[in-house]
Amino acid sequence: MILMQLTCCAVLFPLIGFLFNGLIGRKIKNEGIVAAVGCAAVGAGFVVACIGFFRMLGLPPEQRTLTLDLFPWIVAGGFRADVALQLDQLSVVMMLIVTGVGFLIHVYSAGYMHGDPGFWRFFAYLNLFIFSMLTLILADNFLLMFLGWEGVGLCSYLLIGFWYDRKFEKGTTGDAAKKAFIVNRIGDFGFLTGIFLIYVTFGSLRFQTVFTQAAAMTVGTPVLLWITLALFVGATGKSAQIPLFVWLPDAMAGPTPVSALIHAATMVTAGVYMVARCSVLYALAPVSMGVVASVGAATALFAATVGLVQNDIKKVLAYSTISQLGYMFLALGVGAFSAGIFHVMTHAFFKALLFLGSGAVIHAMHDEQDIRRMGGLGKSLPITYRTFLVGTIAIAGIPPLSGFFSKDEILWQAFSRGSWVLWLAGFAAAGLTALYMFRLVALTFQGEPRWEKGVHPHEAPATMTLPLIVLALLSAVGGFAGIPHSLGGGNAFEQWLEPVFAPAAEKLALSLPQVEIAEYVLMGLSVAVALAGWYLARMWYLKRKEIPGLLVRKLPNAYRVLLNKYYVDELYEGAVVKPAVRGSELLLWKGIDVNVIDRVVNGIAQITAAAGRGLRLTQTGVVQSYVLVFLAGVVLIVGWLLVK
Amino acid sequence: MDIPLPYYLCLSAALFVVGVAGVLTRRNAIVVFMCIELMLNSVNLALIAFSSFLGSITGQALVFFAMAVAAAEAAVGLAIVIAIYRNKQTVDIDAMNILKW
Amino acid sequence: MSPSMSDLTAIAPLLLVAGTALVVVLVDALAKRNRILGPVLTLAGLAAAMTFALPALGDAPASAAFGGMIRTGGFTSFFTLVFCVSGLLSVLLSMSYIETMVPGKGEYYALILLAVSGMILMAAAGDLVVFFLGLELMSLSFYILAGFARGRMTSNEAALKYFLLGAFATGFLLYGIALVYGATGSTALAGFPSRTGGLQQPLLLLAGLALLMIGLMFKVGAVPFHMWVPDVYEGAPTTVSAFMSTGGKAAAFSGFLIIFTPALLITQPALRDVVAAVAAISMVAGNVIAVTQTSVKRMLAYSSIAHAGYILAGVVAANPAGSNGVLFYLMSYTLMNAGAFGVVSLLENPDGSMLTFDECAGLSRRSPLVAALTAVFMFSLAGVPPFAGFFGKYYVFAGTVEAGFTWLAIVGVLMSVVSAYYYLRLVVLMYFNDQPGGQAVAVRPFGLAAVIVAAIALIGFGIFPSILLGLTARCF
Amino acid sequence: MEQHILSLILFTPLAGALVVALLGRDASRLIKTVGLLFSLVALGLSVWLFLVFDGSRGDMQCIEIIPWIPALNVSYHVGIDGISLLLIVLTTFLTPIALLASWESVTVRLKGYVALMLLLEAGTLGVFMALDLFLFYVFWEFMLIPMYFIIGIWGGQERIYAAVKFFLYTMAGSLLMLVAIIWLGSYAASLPGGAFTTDLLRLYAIAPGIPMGIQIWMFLAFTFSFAIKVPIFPLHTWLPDAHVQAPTAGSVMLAGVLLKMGTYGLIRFCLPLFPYATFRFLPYLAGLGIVGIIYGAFVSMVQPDIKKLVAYSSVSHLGFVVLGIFALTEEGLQGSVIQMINHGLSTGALFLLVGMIYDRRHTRLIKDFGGLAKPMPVYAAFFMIVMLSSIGLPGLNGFVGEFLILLGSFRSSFLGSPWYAIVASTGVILAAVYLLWSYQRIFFGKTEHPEDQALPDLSVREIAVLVPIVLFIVWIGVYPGTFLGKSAASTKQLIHRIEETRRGSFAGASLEPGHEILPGERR
Amino acid sequence: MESLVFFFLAAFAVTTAVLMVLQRSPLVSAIYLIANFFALAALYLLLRAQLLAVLQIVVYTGAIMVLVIFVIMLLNLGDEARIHPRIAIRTWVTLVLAAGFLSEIAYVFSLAGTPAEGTALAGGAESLGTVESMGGALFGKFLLPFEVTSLLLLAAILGAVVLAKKKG
Repeated sequence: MILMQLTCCAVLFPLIGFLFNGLIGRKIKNEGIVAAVGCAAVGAGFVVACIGFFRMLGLPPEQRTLTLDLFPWIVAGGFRADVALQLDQLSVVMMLIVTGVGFLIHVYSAGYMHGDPGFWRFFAYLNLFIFSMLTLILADNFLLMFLGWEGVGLCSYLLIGFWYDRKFEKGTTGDAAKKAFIVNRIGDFGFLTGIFLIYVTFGSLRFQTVFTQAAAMTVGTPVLLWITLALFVGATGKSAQIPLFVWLPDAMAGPTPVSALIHAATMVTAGVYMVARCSVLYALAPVSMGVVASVGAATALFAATVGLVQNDIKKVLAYSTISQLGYMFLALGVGAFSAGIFHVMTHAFFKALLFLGSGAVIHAMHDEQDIRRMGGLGKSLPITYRTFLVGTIAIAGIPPLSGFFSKDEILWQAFSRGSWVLWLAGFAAAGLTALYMFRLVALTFQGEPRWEKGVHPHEAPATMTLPLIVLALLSAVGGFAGIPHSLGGGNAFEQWLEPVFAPAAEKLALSLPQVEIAEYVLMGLSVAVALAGWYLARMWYLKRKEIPGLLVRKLPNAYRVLLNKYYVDELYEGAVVKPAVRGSELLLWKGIDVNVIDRVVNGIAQITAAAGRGLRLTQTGVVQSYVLVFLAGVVLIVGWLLVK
Repeated sequence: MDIPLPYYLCLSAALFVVGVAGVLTRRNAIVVFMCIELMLNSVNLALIAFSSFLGSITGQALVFFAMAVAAAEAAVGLAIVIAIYRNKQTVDIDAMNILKW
Repeated sequence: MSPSMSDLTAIAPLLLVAGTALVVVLVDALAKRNRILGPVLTLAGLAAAMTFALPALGDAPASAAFGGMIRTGGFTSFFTLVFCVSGLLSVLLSMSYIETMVPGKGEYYALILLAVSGMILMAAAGDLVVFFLGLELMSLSFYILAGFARGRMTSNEAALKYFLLGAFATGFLLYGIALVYGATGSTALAGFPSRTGGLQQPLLLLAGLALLMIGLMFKVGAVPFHMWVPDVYEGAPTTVSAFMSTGGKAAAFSGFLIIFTPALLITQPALRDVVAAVAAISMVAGNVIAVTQTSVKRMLAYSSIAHAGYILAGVVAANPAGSNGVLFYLMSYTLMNAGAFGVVSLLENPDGSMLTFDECAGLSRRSPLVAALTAVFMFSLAGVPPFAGFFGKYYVFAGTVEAGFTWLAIVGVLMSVVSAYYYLRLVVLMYFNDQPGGQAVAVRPFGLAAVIVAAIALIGFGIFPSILLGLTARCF
Repeated sequence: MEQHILSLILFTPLAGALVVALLGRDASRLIKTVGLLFSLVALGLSVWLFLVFDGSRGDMQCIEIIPWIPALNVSYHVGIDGISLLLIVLTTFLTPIALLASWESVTVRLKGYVALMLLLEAGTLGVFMALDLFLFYVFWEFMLIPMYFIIGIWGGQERIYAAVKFFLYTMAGSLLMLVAIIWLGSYAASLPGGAFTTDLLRLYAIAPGIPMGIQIWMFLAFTFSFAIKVPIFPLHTWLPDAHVQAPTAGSVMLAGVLLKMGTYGLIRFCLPLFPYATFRFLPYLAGLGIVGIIYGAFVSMVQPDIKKLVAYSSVSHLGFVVLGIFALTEEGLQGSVIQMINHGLSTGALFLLVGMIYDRRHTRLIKDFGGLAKPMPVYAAFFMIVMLSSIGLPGLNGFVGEFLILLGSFRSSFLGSPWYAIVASTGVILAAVYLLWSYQRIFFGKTEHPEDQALPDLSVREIAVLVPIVLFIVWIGVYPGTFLGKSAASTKQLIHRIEETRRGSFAGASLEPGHEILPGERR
Repeated sequence: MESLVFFFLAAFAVTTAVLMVLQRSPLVSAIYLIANFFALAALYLLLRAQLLAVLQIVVYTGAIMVLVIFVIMLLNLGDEARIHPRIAIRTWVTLVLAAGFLSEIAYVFSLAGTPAEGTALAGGAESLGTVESMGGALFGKFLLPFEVTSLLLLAAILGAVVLAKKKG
């Protein structure tokens, strides 16, 4: 039907934009055309997504899954994977987020990247990213999804390393980009293994086939455990969960719009999407569910603690992202798939907003990112400040902004379906979130200016502020899509997604959510803890600024551990990277290759030559020694013959 | 009483081996050549012995040819020795070792 | 008994070659000044002999002449062809080369012709007596040819060493003939050696065969009877080395084939094992020692020892593939080794010093043609397709494997790798080394022509080996 | 004409070499043009071949048999199936590119160079076409000669060592194969009513009946030869030397085509001729393939020289191919076939790229570069695409091959364990590590070396060399069906045959192990 | 009687041969060799090979050995130098090898006489070695070899001429 053709076009537009900007963008000296093409390609996608959404609304829920087979991709032996698209409720939500937020960020970038020599390149990459992301979420089979999955990783790589000649922390942006790609690849290794297992188990990679077959299986089938765990490894890589989160903080080396789009709003949620997509499989593997939930909760708490002490505006947001992603997995792990996706959406709004806001700050401060050298920017950047504040409140989970609804849903589900431990972790993380986010606001926008002389912060141009405003609006009201029953809402969002997760829900034997007293209690607790965080932040960073210093002195070790992100990078460096490099060089290359194998090979040649040198000495030049050898030969041969 | 064939043959073998030993121990090229002549002669003895004991003329004819060969070899060999002597003033074969290894 | 006409036609090539030798001697004596007449006559004589040999190539069944002294037929003709080719190439190479050492020597060409006569006699022999005489005629000529550059110490020394060792080996060969004669009562090769008459003493026969074989192994230069080869090939005038290492070796192998026939070797497995062992040791020793040589000529000498080993492997096979392989190998070996020595003769210093590897450095710059030809010979010697050398090896090893001597084939191929190293070393220096300078290439149109012909033939036989294989198959 | 199309393709470069050889030494432009023209004609012919080839048939097509050496029962017997077809097209595709790549960098002895390149092409084509083991061997060895000269004359500092090592290494292996070929021929002769033959199709019929004890040795001899060529760890050490020293075009041909001869040989000969030995050894070979994947990647990672890095990466990539072959599944085999093509394209292109920068800077050490993305953005872009293809990014060609190989080995009942595939998958990570790291060091960062700052970007000729490769990189990545479809039937047939053999229903497969005869004992 | 003659001749031949080898003067060696050849000629007679016995004297002793002595005197060759101690090892090896070879051959020969033919001369042996018989053979059956010897001698002549000629 026409909608799928349109969807197909929506996928292709960014690709065309990429090709256009990538191939001839350099020749076009006009930023306007480049930006227009780039934005239009995404904007068109958003329009299609909207059309799709509304058309879908008009269909009965069971007919809302649409597919379009384009052409066979890889066919070999019994294996077949097509290039085919599938649009269903889940995809369309993701598509809306990706194209919508993406469009805003494109617009923002036109201002942010103004004057950059790589302007065309930036838009090309962004478009390629949107293309890959759309492929990821619209794929109708695992392999095509993997294509998008890798594609977004590539774009992430390209964009992190966009300013390839800049330094970043201890290394360069290139280091960060490489790290992102490689860590993602480790995850992909898991994903790929999962794909193999799926193919071996189900004989197909099509979602519909796989999930239909899986639905007929019993809970606890071992192979499903392995499949889901393998897939989850992929998800931890892409969505920066323990233990593969290390790349995301470094990914902040990229331009800020990139951080907003890729490393906050869209790509990093691909893992969430993937797990949600495979909800049936997970539902059949309770152990995996537990793993997902635990990892999510741990990551949420862990990243939040690290976020507390970071001084780089983007780093704080990065850890916050990791933390929020942890929430999403927590939700998935307890079976609250739609809550997870809901958080994906609200998070996309407010985290994009926060990043873009931070971008505006960085822009204003001429690439200064250290919040210790900011302060009091609220006056110079009123729009940025206000929108940023909206985002902060949203992420802190203070009602009625969007973050409250999604986060609260997750915490409640964690408590009711998971365990109180999971809830407690999420609860603590929620408090920490509020604390570090308001710390950020306090240090950046409030208090006294601490920047150096000669810096004159100024508000960003309209291309940048407009998206901020739009996103602030969305952050504010986005949550209303999913007002829980307990608050009198119908949880429209959950209902919308309900058919997608129905098979999983069936397996998990989930009943319809019941309104309980406990829910209100927990809701109150989480609001309270958020407010407490806000209060603490105000206390420590605006009123009594000596307290943080005091804490640092009191708990120097704890502080150092947090500041250095639990030394995970150092651990990986020391335990994996260094030994691998040294081992490869000294043991494998110079050891085995050069000193063993080649020495054996050359040794054979040398032995031959040495034998030759020795044997040629028998040729003394004296006739009689020749005769002697002759005679010896005769005696030997005749003797041997006679003995025989 | 006839002498049995093995007697002749063993004599021939003895002479042959003496010739061989001579070739190996003497250093004068001409003497070495003479030792080779002794070897050939010992073979001739064996051939004639076989010929006579088998009643076949072939052996003796072969000895005839062997003699011709020996004569020709003598001519050539001595010519070579003379050529060397002209260049090197010696016929000591241990001195002939430019070509080696 | 007076020879009939058919007897004479049977030995027509021999008569032509020997007759030409006499004519050359006479011409040399009468027309002292004319330096070109001798070689031209020689070439004509050899060519004529070849044409007379050609018609008989297809005759499979060997017929006898001179009361069984001579065998005619494909085998003889094929070898006659090989000898004439070897002779022709050597004569072409020698023209103006030999002048640089000994001016105006018609005897040289006469001796080559006499040596060819000897070779033909060996291949055509129907009786050990004839074989012995042919062998001696050839050897004698070789002794003289080796010492032909009598002003050079190296040549003298080569001649003396060759002579003493050759005469010594003759002693063993003759002893072998004597013992075989004693055991079988005859020297005729027809029905050899399983016939009545003689003492019928198996050990006597075995010892005789062993000594006979040792004599032949000496002539082919197989280890441990090879010691003369490097010194003689190095010391002799290069064109003579070319001749000795090709025609001489081929003649000795013709002896192997007519005496140690497959039938004999199969009934004497011990003997066959000895040949196999000698073949293996020859391959190993020849190739391994050749690796360390610095003189090209000496390298070729050691390599010829190794090739003797390869060809012996064909003898060991004792089956049609092996025997045909020997024939094919000999023809291709004649072409490539004559070519290789020919190239050396073109590159050598006129002062008689040995051509070292280093002197070949950068040859491809100085003389691309000669370098390219050398490369062809080297690759062919190394046994790389599509040159004829490869097919020889292939055929020989095919026979060996078929006969169950797979280990010998494996030794052979491994040693081929070693050989490739030193053959390639020359190519490396010629092509990969850009040093300018070095010896200028002598301008000898005849010599160059010989080398070119050899190279073309190698490639031709390489791509269309059937030309030769069709002939060899009908030789037995 | 259509029935002689293979010969036409085969002899076009030969004729080209001949024509080039006849041209004057100084007419360099003419020489280059003529050489390129002939290689393009061969390309055109092979495209035609590609079009007329019937991909639905798994047997040999376009067969030509002309008796060649009747005495040895050897014929000029050529023919192709889908597997050879792809490799032939790859060869004819890469040759003009290689010629064009060296358009300016080769100035000395140009005539010989062009002629040798064409000879190399012909030799390689012959290897892929030959259906007679003898003919195959002739081409196999013959192609050593031009490659040897190309490395030795136009190579780098250590070219002599590299050329000789290359030659001897390969020859050592192939000569053992020669013995095995002969053995097979005589085995055929020893069968009732048989005759000495090296005809592949006839040997296919009888080879599975070879007793196990012998089959093992045959298999080892063949595999040893091919393993050197591939190269399979630990027989790979000639490769870095040869690659580093060879001129760019030589490396392109070496990596692009010549290495494939090894894997092709495994598919064409080892599997169908010695199925039982294959079953016996496949865990080890697959294991070696995996070792190669990981080992090659690790060693590649620490190479200071870009070319050496790419060379070792070949070890890693070819490891995948080997694994895919010995998975003995259709997916794995198809993956291996397409991966051979992929490797030819991407590694060939990498060598081209390395050559281009070497032409500019006369160094290949990574540490001598930095920040090249700024002065040479087009170059950086091409390098990026090719690198990503090599890494195996979905959507580009490398992924298709690696995925199928891993999938095939994952579900291979012959390997019997998914762990082969899982361990091999780590190679996917490692490829990213070493390539990205080197990319970062070369292209990212500040342009610190003064020489780098004014480097000219790619010329039109250089772009023209790379664009076709990139097109195919994307084509295969997006729509591999064009190529997979051609080889599908052939691989299917091969795997089917092997599975039949395992089930014991294949004719001649009933000889029990232990019932062994040696060639000498036959009579 | 005949055996007595045989043993005497055999002893004489061996003795002269050994003496020839042991001598350090080439001239004396040559004399011993000539003596040896005489003994051999006598043995030939014992074997009824009359023509060859004569030829042995005429060709070998009369021609070849005279030539040898002539050359020795022409070159005025003195005694051989003492054998170098290093090479003395070679002598011992020589002796061992020679003894080995002798025992091998002797072992073979010792078996050769067992059949009837080995104990007595063949019936026609008396007339076998006469000039008539030999002439018949050489110009009959062995005509070709006989003619070939002429080539052999031609080669020898050429060689002698080429090699021994003074430089110039």
